[in-house]
Amino acid sequence: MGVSIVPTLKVLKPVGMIVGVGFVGLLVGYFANAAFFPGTTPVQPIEFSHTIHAGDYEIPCLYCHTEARRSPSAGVPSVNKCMGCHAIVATDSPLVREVARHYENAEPIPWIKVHDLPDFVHFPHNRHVAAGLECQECHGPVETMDRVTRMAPNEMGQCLTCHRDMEVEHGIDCLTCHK
Amino acid sequence: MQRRHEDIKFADVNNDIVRSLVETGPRYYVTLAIAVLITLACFFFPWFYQLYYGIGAAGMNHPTVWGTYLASFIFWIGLSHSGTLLSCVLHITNSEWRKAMYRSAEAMTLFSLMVAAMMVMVHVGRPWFIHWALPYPNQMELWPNFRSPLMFDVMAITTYLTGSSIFIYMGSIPDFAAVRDRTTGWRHHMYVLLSLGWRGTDTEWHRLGWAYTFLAVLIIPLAVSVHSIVSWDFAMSIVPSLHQTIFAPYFVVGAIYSGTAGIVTVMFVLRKYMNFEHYITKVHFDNLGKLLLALSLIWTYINVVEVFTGWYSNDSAELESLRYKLFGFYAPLYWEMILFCAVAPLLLISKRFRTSFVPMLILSIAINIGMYTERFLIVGTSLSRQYLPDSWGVYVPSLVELSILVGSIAMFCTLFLVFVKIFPSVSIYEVKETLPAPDEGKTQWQATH
Amino acid sequence: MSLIDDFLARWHEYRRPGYYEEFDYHWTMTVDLDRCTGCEACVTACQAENNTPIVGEDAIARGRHMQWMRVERYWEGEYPDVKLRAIPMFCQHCDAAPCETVCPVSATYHNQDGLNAQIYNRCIGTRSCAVYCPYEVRYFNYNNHHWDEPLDQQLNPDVSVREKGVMEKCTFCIQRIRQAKDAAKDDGRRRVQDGEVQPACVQTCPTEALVFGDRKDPDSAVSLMLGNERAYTVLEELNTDPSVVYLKKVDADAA
Amino acid sequence: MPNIDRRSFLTLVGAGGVGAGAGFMLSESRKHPVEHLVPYPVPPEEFSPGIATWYNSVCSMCSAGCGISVRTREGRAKKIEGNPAHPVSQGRLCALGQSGLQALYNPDRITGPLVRAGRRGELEFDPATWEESLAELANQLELMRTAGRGGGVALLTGGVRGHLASLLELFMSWLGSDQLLHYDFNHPATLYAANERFFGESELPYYDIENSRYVLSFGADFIGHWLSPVHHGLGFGRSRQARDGIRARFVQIEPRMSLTGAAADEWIAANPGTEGILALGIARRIVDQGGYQGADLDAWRAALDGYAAESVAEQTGVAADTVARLADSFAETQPGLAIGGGATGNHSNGVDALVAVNALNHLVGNIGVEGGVIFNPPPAFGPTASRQAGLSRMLELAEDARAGRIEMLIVSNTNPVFNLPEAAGFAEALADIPQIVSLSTFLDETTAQADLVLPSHTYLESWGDDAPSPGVGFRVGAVSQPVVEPLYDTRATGDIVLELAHRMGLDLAFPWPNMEEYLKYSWREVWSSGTPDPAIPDFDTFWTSVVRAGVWGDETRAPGGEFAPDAGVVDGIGVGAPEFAGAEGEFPYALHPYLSNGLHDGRGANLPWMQELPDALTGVVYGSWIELNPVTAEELGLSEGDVVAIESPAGSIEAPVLVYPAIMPGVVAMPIGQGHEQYGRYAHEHGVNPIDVLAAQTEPGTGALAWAATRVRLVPTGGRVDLVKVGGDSRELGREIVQIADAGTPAAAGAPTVASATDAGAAVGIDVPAVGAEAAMANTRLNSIPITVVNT
Repeated sequence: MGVSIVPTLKVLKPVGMIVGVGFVGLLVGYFANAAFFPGTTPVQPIEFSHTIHAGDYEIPCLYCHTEARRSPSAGVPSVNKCMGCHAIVATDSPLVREVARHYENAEPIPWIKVHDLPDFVHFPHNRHVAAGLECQECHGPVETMDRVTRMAPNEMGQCLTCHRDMEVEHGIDCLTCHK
Repeated sequence: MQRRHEDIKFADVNNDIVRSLVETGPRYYVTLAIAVLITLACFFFPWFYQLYYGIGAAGMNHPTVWGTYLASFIFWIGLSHSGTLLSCVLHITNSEWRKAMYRSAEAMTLFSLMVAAMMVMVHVGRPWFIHWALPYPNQMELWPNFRSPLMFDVMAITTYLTGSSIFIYMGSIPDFAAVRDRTTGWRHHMYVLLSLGWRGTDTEWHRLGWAYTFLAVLIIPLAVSVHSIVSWDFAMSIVPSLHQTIFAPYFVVGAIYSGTAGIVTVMFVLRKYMNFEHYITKVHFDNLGKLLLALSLIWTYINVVEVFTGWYSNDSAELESLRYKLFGFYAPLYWEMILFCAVAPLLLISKRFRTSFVPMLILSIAINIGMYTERFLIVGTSLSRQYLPDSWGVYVPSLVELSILVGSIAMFCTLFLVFVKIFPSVSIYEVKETLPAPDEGKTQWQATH
Repeated sequence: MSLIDDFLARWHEYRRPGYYEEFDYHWTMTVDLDRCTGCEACVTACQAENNTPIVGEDAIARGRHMQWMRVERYWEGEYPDVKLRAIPMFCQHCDAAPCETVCPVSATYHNQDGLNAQIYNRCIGTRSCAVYCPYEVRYFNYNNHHWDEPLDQQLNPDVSVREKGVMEKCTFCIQRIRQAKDAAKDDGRRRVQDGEVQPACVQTCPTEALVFGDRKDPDSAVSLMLGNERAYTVLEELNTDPSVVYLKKVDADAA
Repeated sequence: MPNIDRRSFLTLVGAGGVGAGAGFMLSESRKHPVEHLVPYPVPPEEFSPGIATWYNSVCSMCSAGCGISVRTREGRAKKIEGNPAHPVSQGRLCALGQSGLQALYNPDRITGPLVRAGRRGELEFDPATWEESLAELANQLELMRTAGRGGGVALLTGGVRGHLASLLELFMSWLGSDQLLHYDFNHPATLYAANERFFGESELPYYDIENSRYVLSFGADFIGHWLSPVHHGLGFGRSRQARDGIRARFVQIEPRMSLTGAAADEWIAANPGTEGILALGIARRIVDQGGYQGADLDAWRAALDGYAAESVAEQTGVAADTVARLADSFAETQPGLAIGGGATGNHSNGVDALVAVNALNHLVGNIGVEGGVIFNPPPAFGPTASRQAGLSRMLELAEDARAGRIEMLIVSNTNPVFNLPEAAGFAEALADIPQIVSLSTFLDETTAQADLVLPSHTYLESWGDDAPSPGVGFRVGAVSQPVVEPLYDTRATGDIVLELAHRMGLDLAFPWPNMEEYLKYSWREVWSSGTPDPAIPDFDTFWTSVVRAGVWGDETRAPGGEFAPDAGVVDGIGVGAPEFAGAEGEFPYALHPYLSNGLHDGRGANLPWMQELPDALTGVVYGSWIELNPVTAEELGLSEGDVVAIESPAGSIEAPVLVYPAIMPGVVAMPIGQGHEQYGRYAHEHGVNPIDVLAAQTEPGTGALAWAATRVRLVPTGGRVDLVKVGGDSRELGREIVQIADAGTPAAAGAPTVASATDAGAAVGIDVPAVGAEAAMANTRLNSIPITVVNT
């Protein structure tokens, strides 16, 4: 008498389907956003191509990002530095003319950050460069990117894995990175 | 007019209890609505404000970083104690009088544990990261700190909550089946799922009985350990007057004490408003009264020991802490606690008192007020007077805290009100066991064995 | 029996936390109370260096000041023979720190440099560390703090600004220690030399009452101070083994 | 595939859509916000993002003139520390000095020129441009100058020193005005006068606390705020625990225990205003005991005749045997040092009292010796004539104003409306001045009365220099350079003055385009005055090095030798009974105002760090209070938080009571600094200003405000407030928190003198041996890339 579960399941079916479809929708929406609008490849105010500079012409990273060698912050080159070459190189390119305009007006170019560590992280570029780390280890093959994409997640696990593999002295102590 | 307990027929039991589930008067809905409203307005609204503003919405300050949230936490954990623990103890000692009240007592355990867990969420500064207190593998390669008494707490409470849930659920399966067979519509479907296909065969009864006793034996040490562990949150610190070996038994006794008083309150309410007059009788109140009296004496003894230890230490920090508790800013609260928890329960010596319902209700509520005060004093007085006198301070709860305290009681009531409409709040089959069997004048329990 | 004897003999050892048998550095600070005047220059230095918030009058009235360094004042005697005893109080970086055992998420722990670390990101705000700390030097962010513009331009970029619900305390200016270590490595040295790193309070103390350094270096200034017969630790009976050592105040008129 | 009807299908599609939308939003919310990286178009030389740059400069928060090093990151000032190369601060800095950053980044700064729109004091201003304002002002000034009415311009500034003072002097002389006044509440005018009378020169000597073994201080809170607190603090520390086996003894004589009193070995409460008498009592005992054997012994005997122990004891309230004990130990312990100042100097008998203190130093031979009073050579630069105005000079100005002789008042970074007693009537006199121009950084009470506000830079944005006074026994000059770009549309005071001069057509007299050039020009003289150094071949190198180091010095000390006061001086020694405003019967308590540690004379009140810095002795923040001895409080039935009205002959204010264990029963004390009506959000509406109830009482010799010479009565109002303070119980309860060693404990031999974390270059011309320069340099490599020139 009424012990069987089957009638109950029949009653529950429509509700179950709605919940199930909704959940699948949630997953699809979440990953669709992550896949199609990752936000890891922002459009820069001037379409600077690393493929040309770092790839084709093999300009070393540290030539422009000089500060990475001596400062915790790698920084981006100043317009002044761009004009160091572009005063004579490719002066008729529309992009270079745009850079020149910034230079003449003494206007900085508002580059968009691609690799952005949170403010509570102490990441000294100079120490990592001195340790012989290739820029590509964290930044990916930038020399092949027309538009720079954040390849690595830049999350704590990545730091820890590397610090452990490289046997960094006290590398997994929290205070090594957290400030 | 009142039916005597012996006169109740098995069918009456079924009908009475199913009626309590199915027939719902407007009074119930009004009560539920009020409880839900108070929960929302006094618990969730201030809590959301606190989430937005920060713990600063509460009255905590520099020396007294813990406040009523933690006091409430201990209070609710304490209240949880008499339910399942008492039920287990009475079950294995075969106390017949337990059977009419244990279901609601166990429900109390469950809900006060839930409310206690909510108090943890309210208490911590960043509840959105509370999952870090659980051990799970993660990319940060971090585990919780297993040396922390708070970590023990998380484990103990989770275990106790799980154990209690299983215990109450298991005991309810035959009743779910009984209700399933007497209801229709969505209730029927719900009880189909809840009763797990119970048919009432001998094998099923046998296994249930065995498993139930087994769990009861398992839960007793667990319950004792839970409140001991809660006490370690305090006793393992080096705060003067908290760093004491007596704290574990102190907390356990206090917990059972306040829990028993809580059962008295709940039973009064059930008896009055669910029309269970003939199931919950003077016998129950008499027995619980005796238990309360014994507990109050033990509790008083431990308090005397605590005061004596402080005085005998002759240590400046301990003495000051003691002096402050007895005569300082919070002294009125201390003496109120003594009055409610040590002096007033002496009335229980009188049998007439024990068997009078309203006085018992008043006393039970007074005891729980006193016990809440005790928890508040443990947090408040000790933290206000620590080692460095220049860092002494005074803590006064804020409106948000008081509101959340009221709201937590309302939340408990809400949960309980929902419970009585889903679970048979008096155990159908075990009450039947206490009744004379239709044949041979044996109880059903005896008949099935 | 010998087993029990052995156990009792090593009791003290057993109850030590024992994260690190051997510290790499053992940062220590000494406070010469005979030099300290209680002028509180250290308090402001700390506040400027470590982005400790401006909490406002109401918050202080409610006992929620946030200065990591405070000067405690104790009066002794009655007029006219009244004396003030001032003592700077800040995180003692105990080697057997009660706060470290209680944190359920290990947001505070002892690191290999003898520092009592507080990782703000990990903190969930149970505040139990502040309860367990007998020195009352842990400060809780009861709310998010605000710097009226442009006061926020002063904030030190090397130190996180803490959000609501997080415990914070003196770090011995970990950002300066870290910088000195990086500089030492840049120079191809393995170790930081004595005097290369000064927390803000030590750096500014007008009476030079505070001395900071590595206790493991026997020639460091701080080791020299530790050898002084006036050295003591506050609340020694609690066995917390602090890394902040005070030098007794001298009472010239005491017998 | 089961049959799905249309309705179910739509329901399912809806569910899926809602789910997908929620998932999309969830993913969106987890993304990083867009952040920009904005590099310089052309970066400054040696600028590096992520690396701090240190600039050396001079602190202007009080008149001590400490050298500072300012840490900047990405063009913003982050931290101020003492300049280790500067001999005054030697790498250290007080709380107020470090808060200079909050003056720079104060949210209540004036952001551009303002012209008064409403009535005076109503704070209705219209924004203006520099061009217009300066043109009009210059025009006005030029008209007055050519019409010979230049004398109608008065220029009132704070404690200005160095070449800015010379520039102002020059400017005023070109205007033909004599009304150049410096008003600084804390200026020790009486000390100058006493030194002039006793030593024959109106200069501050160098108090060599560091090498002293006995410091007897009469009312001077030299660790708290008096003259040069940071340097005194260094001396205090080193005299106590840096010498093998030697520990100096500090005795502090004052009615209310100050920070210095609390740090001292012995605190003695003498009746207010009688400290000078006590000094003479001690002197008498020294002379009587044969401690002085000078040629003019008889003159001394005669002068000290009236100061026998008993009568001194009666007047001062200090027991006769205590006087004898102090005298004997002071004479015995060499070298020793007697210092007078604070309330002692600002009483009706202030100058006499300070002369008596000087006499003490002379009697035991502590003048011109190491560990005693050392004469400073004349300052390296700056005007010689003192323009410091006391109360009587300010009253004269007010009188001139009332008489219509002042046509224009220019006020620069001083706040007389706040810092003068209401009884002086200065604020009312302002109403009679047709034109008031304020060159203030903040909208303070005086600026609120201005018709034209030309906001000035803070010291961290401007060029300047300073010859600290008191020096350190030799000549020191320091250059103050801008450490950040100006935040707002403000200008440096010096630049405003130069600009005005140019617009007035005085280009020939003021040939310098700006303050920086003026300083460079002026420092040529300093360069040629110093000892030639082969490493510094030309002026440009010299200038670069000085700016880089922040300090220059010439270690040539003033000639020492025997000192003997003139005969007439000795005859004139004597301290009269203090005179109070208010009769003792009617006003039973002597009011002892004191400068608070953080707020100073009120200038620190707009700095939130200083407001939140617990008072060093009471722990109070954000408020005013009145300190009562426990006995007094009990007599009046008052306890902490009871509000009383403090009524003096000059006025009345209300403040809560604080029971303070270390104050004389007949004295009540109040901190100065709170009670601002203007001065920004952090200052206003906190506490009361005790200066308001002070009588306009002057020290007769100097005309300085005798701020310690007012009596008050206390009238309970029945109100109660909770004093906001940090700290709980002030008794230790035998817990041995602050442990005490007995006197037999040897001093910490070789206690370290610790280097600063910063050092942007060694000082020029001097060597500051105290600083472990080697250690400092090591850290420099990381932190400091000295940049000598910043565009202003």
